Amino acid sequence: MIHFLDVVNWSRIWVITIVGYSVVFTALVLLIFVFRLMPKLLNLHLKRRLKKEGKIVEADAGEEQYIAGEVNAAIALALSLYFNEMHDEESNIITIKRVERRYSPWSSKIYNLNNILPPRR
Amino acid sequence: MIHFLDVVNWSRIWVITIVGYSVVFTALVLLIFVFRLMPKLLNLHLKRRLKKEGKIVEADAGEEQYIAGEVNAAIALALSLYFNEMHDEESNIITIKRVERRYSPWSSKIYNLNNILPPRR
Amino acid sequence: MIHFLDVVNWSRIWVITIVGYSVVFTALVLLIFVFRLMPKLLNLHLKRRLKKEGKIVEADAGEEQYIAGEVNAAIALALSLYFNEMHDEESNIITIKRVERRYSPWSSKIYNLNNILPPRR
Amino acid sequence: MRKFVTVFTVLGLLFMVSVLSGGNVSAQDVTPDHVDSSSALVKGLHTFWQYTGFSNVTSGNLIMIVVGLFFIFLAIRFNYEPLLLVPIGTGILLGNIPFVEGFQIGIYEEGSVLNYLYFGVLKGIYPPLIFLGIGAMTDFSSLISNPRLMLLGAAAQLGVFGTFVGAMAMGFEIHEAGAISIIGGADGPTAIFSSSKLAPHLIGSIAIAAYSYMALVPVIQPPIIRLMTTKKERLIKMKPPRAVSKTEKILFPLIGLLLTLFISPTALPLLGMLFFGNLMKECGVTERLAETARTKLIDIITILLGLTVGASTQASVFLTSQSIKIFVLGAASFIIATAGGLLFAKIMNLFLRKENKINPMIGAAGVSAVPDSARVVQHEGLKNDPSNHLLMHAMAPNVSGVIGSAVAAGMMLSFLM
Amino acid sequence: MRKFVTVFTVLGLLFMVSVLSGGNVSAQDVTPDHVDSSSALVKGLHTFWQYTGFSNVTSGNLIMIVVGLFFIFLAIRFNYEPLLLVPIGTGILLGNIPFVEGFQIGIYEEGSVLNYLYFGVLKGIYPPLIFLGIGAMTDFSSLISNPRLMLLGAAAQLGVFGTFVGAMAMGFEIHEAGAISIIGGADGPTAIFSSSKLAPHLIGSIAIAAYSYMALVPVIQPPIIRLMTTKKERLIKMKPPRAVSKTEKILFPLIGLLLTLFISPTALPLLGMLFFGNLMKECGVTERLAETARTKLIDIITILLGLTVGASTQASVFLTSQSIKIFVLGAASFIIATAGGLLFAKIMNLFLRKENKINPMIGAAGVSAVPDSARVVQHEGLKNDPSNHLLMHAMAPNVSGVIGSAVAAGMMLSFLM
Amino acid sequence: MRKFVTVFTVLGLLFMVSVLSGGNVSAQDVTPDHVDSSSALVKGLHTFWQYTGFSNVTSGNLIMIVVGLFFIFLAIRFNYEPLLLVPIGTGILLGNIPFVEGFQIGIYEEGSVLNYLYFGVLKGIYPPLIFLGIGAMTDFSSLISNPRLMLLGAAAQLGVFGTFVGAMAMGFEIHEAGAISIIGGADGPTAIFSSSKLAPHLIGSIAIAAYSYMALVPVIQPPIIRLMTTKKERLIKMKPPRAVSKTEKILFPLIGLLLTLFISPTALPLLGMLFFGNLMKECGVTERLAETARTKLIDIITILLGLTVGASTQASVFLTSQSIKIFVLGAASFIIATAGGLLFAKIMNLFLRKENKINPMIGAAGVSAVPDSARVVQHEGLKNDPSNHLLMHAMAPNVSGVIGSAVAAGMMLSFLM
Ligand code: NA
Ligand code: NA
Ligand code: NA
Repeated sequence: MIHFLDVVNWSRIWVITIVGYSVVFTALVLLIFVFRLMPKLLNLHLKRRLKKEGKIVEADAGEEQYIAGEVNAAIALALSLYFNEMHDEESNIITIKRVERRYSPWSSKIYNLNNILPPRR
Repeated sequence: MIHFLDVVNWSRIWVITIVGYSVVFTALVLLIFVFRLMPKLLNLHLKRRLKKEGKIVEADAGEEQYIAGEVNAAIALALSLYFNEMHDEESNIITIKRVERRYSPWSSKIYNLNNILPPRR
Repeated sequence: MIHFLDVVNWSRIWVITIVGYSVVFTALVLLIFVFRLMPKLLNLHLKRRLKKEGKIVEADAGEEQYIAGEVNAAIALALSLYFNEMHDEESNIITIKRVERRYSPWSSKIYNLNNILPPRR
Repeated sequence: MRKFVTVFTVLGLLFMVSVLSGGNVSAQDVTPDHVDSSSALVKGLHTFWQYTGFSNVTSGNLIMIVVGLFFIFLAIRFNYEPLLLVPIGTGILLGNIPFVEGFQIGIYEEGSVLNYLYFGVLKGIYPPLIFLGIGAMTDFSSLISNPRLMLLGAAAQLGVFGTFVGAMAMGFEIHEAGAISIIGGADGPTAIFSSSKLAPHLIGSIAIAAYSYMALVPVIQPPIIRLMTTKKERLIKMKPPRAVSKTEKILFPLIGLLLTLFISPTALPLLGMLFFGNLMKECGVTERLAETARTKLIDIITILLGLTVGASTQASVFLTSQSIKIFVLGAASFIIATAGGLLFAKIMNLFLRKENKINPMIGAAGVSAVPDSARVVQHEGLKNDPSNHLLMHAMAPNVSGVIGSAVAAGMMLSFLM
Repeated sequence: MRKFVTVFTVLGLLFMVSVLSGGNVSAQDVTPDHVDSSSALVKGLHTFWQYTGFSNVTSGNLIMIVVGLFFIFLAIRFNYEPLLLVPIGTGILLGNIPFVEGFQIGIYEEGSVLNYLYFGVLKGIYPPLIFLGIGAMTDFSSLISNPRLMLLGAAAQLGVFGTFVGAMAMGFEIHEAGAISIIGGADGPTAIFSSSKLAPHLIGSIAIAAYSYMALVPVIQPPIIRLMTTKKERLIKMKPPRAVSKTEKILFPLIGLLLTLFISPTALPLLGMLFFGNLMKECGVTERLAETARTKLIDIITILLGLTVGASTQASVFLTSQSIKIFVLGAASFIIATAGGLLFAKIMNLFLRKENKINPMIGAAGVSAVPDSARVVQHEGLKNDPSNHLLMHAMAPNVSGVIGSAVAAGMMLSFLM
Repeated sequence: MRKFVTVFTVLGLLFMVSVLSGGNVSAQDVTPDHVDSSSALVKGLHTFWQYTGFSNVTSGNLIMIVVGLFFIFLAIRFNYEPLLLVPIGTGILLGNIPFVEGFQIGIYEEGSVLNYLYFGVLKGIYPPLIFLGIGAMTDFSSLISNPRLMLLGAAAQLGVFGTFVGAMAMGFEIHEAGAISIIGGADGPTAIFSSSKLAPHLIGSIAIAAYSYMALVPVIQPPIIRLMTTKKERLIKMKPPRAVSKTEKILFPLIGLLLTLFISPTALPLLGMLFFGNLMKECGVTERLAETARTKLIDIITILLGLTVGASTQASVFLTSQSIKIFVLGAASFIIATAGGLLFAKIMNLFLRKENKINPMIGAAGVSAVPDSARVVQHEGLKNDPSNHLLMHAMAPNVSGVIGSAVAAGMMLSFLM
């Protein structure tokens, strides 16, 4: 806190910033490079193996498979349903019914009830 | 152990005893106080909200709901059944049937069996 | 590593080897002894108790029960099926369908999905 | 009947221990000092023999092994607190395998595995984690619906303070007396936590005493209940408890945490964790964490705690006249606590209108040996009137007894640490 | 609406904190120095009183207790990150129970239970274990099928480096600035890990800031998205992602681990564990271990991490002008990160053919507040075109943002440790 | 066929290691000493470069990374011990990411996360916890019903003592030789535990050797079995095992614990935990604890143990001529152990009546690579007579082999610690 702006070695700050940001990009660009290459390599491998085994390499084997838009939408919908916050609004529901289940500061017996009773809800 | 009764500072002992016991009571009395008050506060809040929303506050909304005696008894019965010790008396049952399931001092494969086989019993 | 063969106290080595190997045998022989004796002791106990309770001790109560050979075979077969390595061969199956389930580096909400969704196969 | 046999066996055994050991057990080292065997092999066998348990066994070890086996027997045969007595019993066996020092075997040897695992006991780390799990499995509804029954949980802490005075009278040092007194709280984790802070050398004795008597609650309490209540009192039927809303159940741990800890901050590790666990259970949005806390986490800690507490009863450390005295004080503390709860319930009845009168038997549940003391009350209630179910009413003093003992332990720590 | 109220309440509260505390909160010790009470009992009561929270409470404690309760309220009422805010909120309560030192209560007191549990935070042990679980629950398919979207996760790290410069400008020491900057990564464990290495005294403030803003992502991001994108851009539909084979999914963690760690070895504890967890998940032969890592293990660590990080906000340590500045920087960092992602997406579009153009809104998901920022994008997408589901596309920058911030944190550690 | 390829690849790789590394791998530091770059940016890039793995990589690192990838490949492709080889393999990768010291990255650097997690290996804490889980998942019925087959588990410990003599002959120091010998026990946790006590610097090599050969049991054992038994012997059918009562199963761990530990107290951490786990499983009243011990607890420990043991193979420490020798000794030990079991079974047959004769192949299961060596026996049995199921008979020597190696390890510790 006793550092003042004019004391700070700003060139160092900028170096860290620029080098750091660049490296993050480099790392992910390298990953991109590898993963753009991979399907081709794996496919090549597959083709070769199929050839060896005497099977006919179909023309469309090399094409990438895409997930249809409707499937996409259906999934997204299902997910958004799950992701939705479902608030249990306050309701004076009788909750005393499981009063003594599961409790045991020192007693070990009640631990076992969890195994016997059906799971909570 | 080398302390003798007449060396012990008994006034201190009694102070700890009396203050300690009183404080335990104080703590729980405060909790009692809060929790006797709470249903009234929550109820008040509920009434106000209902009023705001234009709904009719029914006469019996303020009454506390009690759990009926029979329900109480049924629950207690069910519980006492669960709480009962159920001893498996010795019975020369053939137990060798799962001889080699689950075992593995160093082998990792068998760990996975637990995921495949149905749970024990 | 600077120890040479002629410097090593070989008599000590042989003592450890012989005593060690013998002790392993001793330990397991003692266990064998106890567990050959045990069924007889337990059986004796059982007979005595049955007598006390006025029940007729059947002649074959003392005989050991053996697991029939066919049962044995059936169990072994079932086990060998389980033990078999089941390799999932590479198959270009669409796996993107659960893209966003379960993920959360810092978000806590998604943790809960595991409780809602059916367990992963 | 069976239960009386059990009690007498326990007491007989304890008496035997004191007689046999005479307060200090000496090692029966059967190994001669010099062995002039010329053969290296005989020497090797001799070295091996010196390290065996057979060579180093003491009568103390044998006594403790019998005690350990007896604990395991009680757990399996009579289902007395099996989740605690099986690990503790096995721990006693492991702690009393005779050994030569220097091989990192014993629980008190630095670098041994048991010693590392014992760290969580010695530093009071395990008990709060147990309380976290307990909070996550406890339903405080009965207590929220009938708060005045909490007083019974406070009254039963007479066991704690009575034992404190008793321990001082029996000549214990004041910190030791404070630690011993918490046996009267009938809460294993609370007793272990307090001992770890006030008198670490007594952890084993205090824990074993506490767990033993808690396992024997169904044997100890009924006669006291019958002695201190009239037939008419035992027949009192109580009003069914009020239903509790979700908001109340969420507010309970928050208010409880702040209120009790402002009064007794030294109880923070115990009560903080208890109420934290309960909040996770009741808030409805962290069920996943509560589930882990009340299953796998508490299981792991229970295994480690039980095993190491058991192993800490190594005969050379455990078999002392102190341990005997602690067992005597423990028995007294359970009796006093039960009596305290019963008596206070009777006093409360003097001030209550007829329709609100409480059945004084539920006072016995204030000792907080949850849920066994509540079950004892239910049992006694049914004996007197087969339609009088007291279990739910007894749960309120029962769980408040846990809070009460933690506050009491906090007070002891405040005054003595 | 409700959400705006929330934001304003948070900001108002923070302002109040700074005004009330005035930068340094002084203890309001109400206890007089000498009490000439002759009676021992009064003396005892006095001793008791001295140790209570009521006697030692400071305005700072009260402020923090309100903050803790507010966190818990947000979690329960609005479901904002409940698994994190409930433990952290309760931790704040526990950390601000007023106490007298010397009783092993406080998280900064050696020998206290909280202090032992805090060890895992202080030494950076918990965050990698959280990452292990995260790896075991994350599906990287979206990223593998469309690798170029990873660039958006890199671009959003502008938040990190922008905050670094900002923190220096606001007068923080360079190591502190490095630790604070990681708030811009929008990853709790990464931020805590970096702080533990660079500026352990700021762990509490940094963690609280990071988690607060992450909880508020659904409030912070939408206006920025709308400000920085045109209606036409928001309507862009993207090509459905390619299906991913099992082999690719197994190779991903292995290649990712080697590549990123060769570039930034200091990120090893975080990225090593993340990819290890993912390998266990995807390899198909260790499902049992992956299941444990993503359920019980991560739950236990989440409980301990949340509770102790919360407790580390003890008012006497936490309520400083530094904390206020860190909160301001945190808000800025989230805005910069979001803008960085959006901007880069727009730049990328300049170089892409028409059918390959990306919807720039998914750039906002690069901040990696998984999965909330992806949900925000999905939400905004549906608002503009109810048939445009962007969730899956947004997951790629979202998870690559996690890797990006870990690499960025590794860089900070390399330069500053 | 596939399996032979695997074996040859492993051996070839190991040979390559020794050739390439020449006993001591030197760092190929590509960084020049002085960089006279005037620009601060270039200096910054240079600093960054100095810390990358690319700049510090050694041929040793690369070799070990290939080994790690190969382990993971074996686990996924051939399902060889995946729960162990995946964590160990990933650990090898993490341990061989090249780094500059001083950033708390490496497993041998104080303060690093890996170093903290390695503590449980170094102090021998993880192996007993693994044994706890193993006890809780093992059914000892086959052994109880046919106790004399335990002798085969004892006989196979020839592998341990033979390796001990061999290690001495190859010039190892006596404590090192003791640690190495336990590879012959074919029990990972036992080998790691013994190494941690006798020769901590060899933990990595010993563990890797033990797990490698255990994974290769299906490749190593069949030829030895065929070599040492006649066709006629391989056709012997055995009497079905006797049924076992619940009482016997409860008494087994108790008697086993007391008996074996009185004989060899130094085996307490291993055998005590093994029998404790088994008691929890069989006693019928602690199923909850047993379930946790054999699932989540053992999973967590397996993850941590595997990862850190793998990481302990940091090339600079691991790639020595010692490691090569240990691998050679390991191969020998598995062969000796198998032969020992087979031979003793043939000797036993000399003293048994015709109807009681045992199939000598089950002697091979005495090495205790459970359950793989038992499966090998079953497999070989079926090859000779498709109706001869030996699996259950082979389980008895198999599990007694575990007890046998733990006793043998205890003896080594008694003599050498
Ligand atoms: Na109590
Ligand atoms: Na990020
Ligand atoms: Na073995």
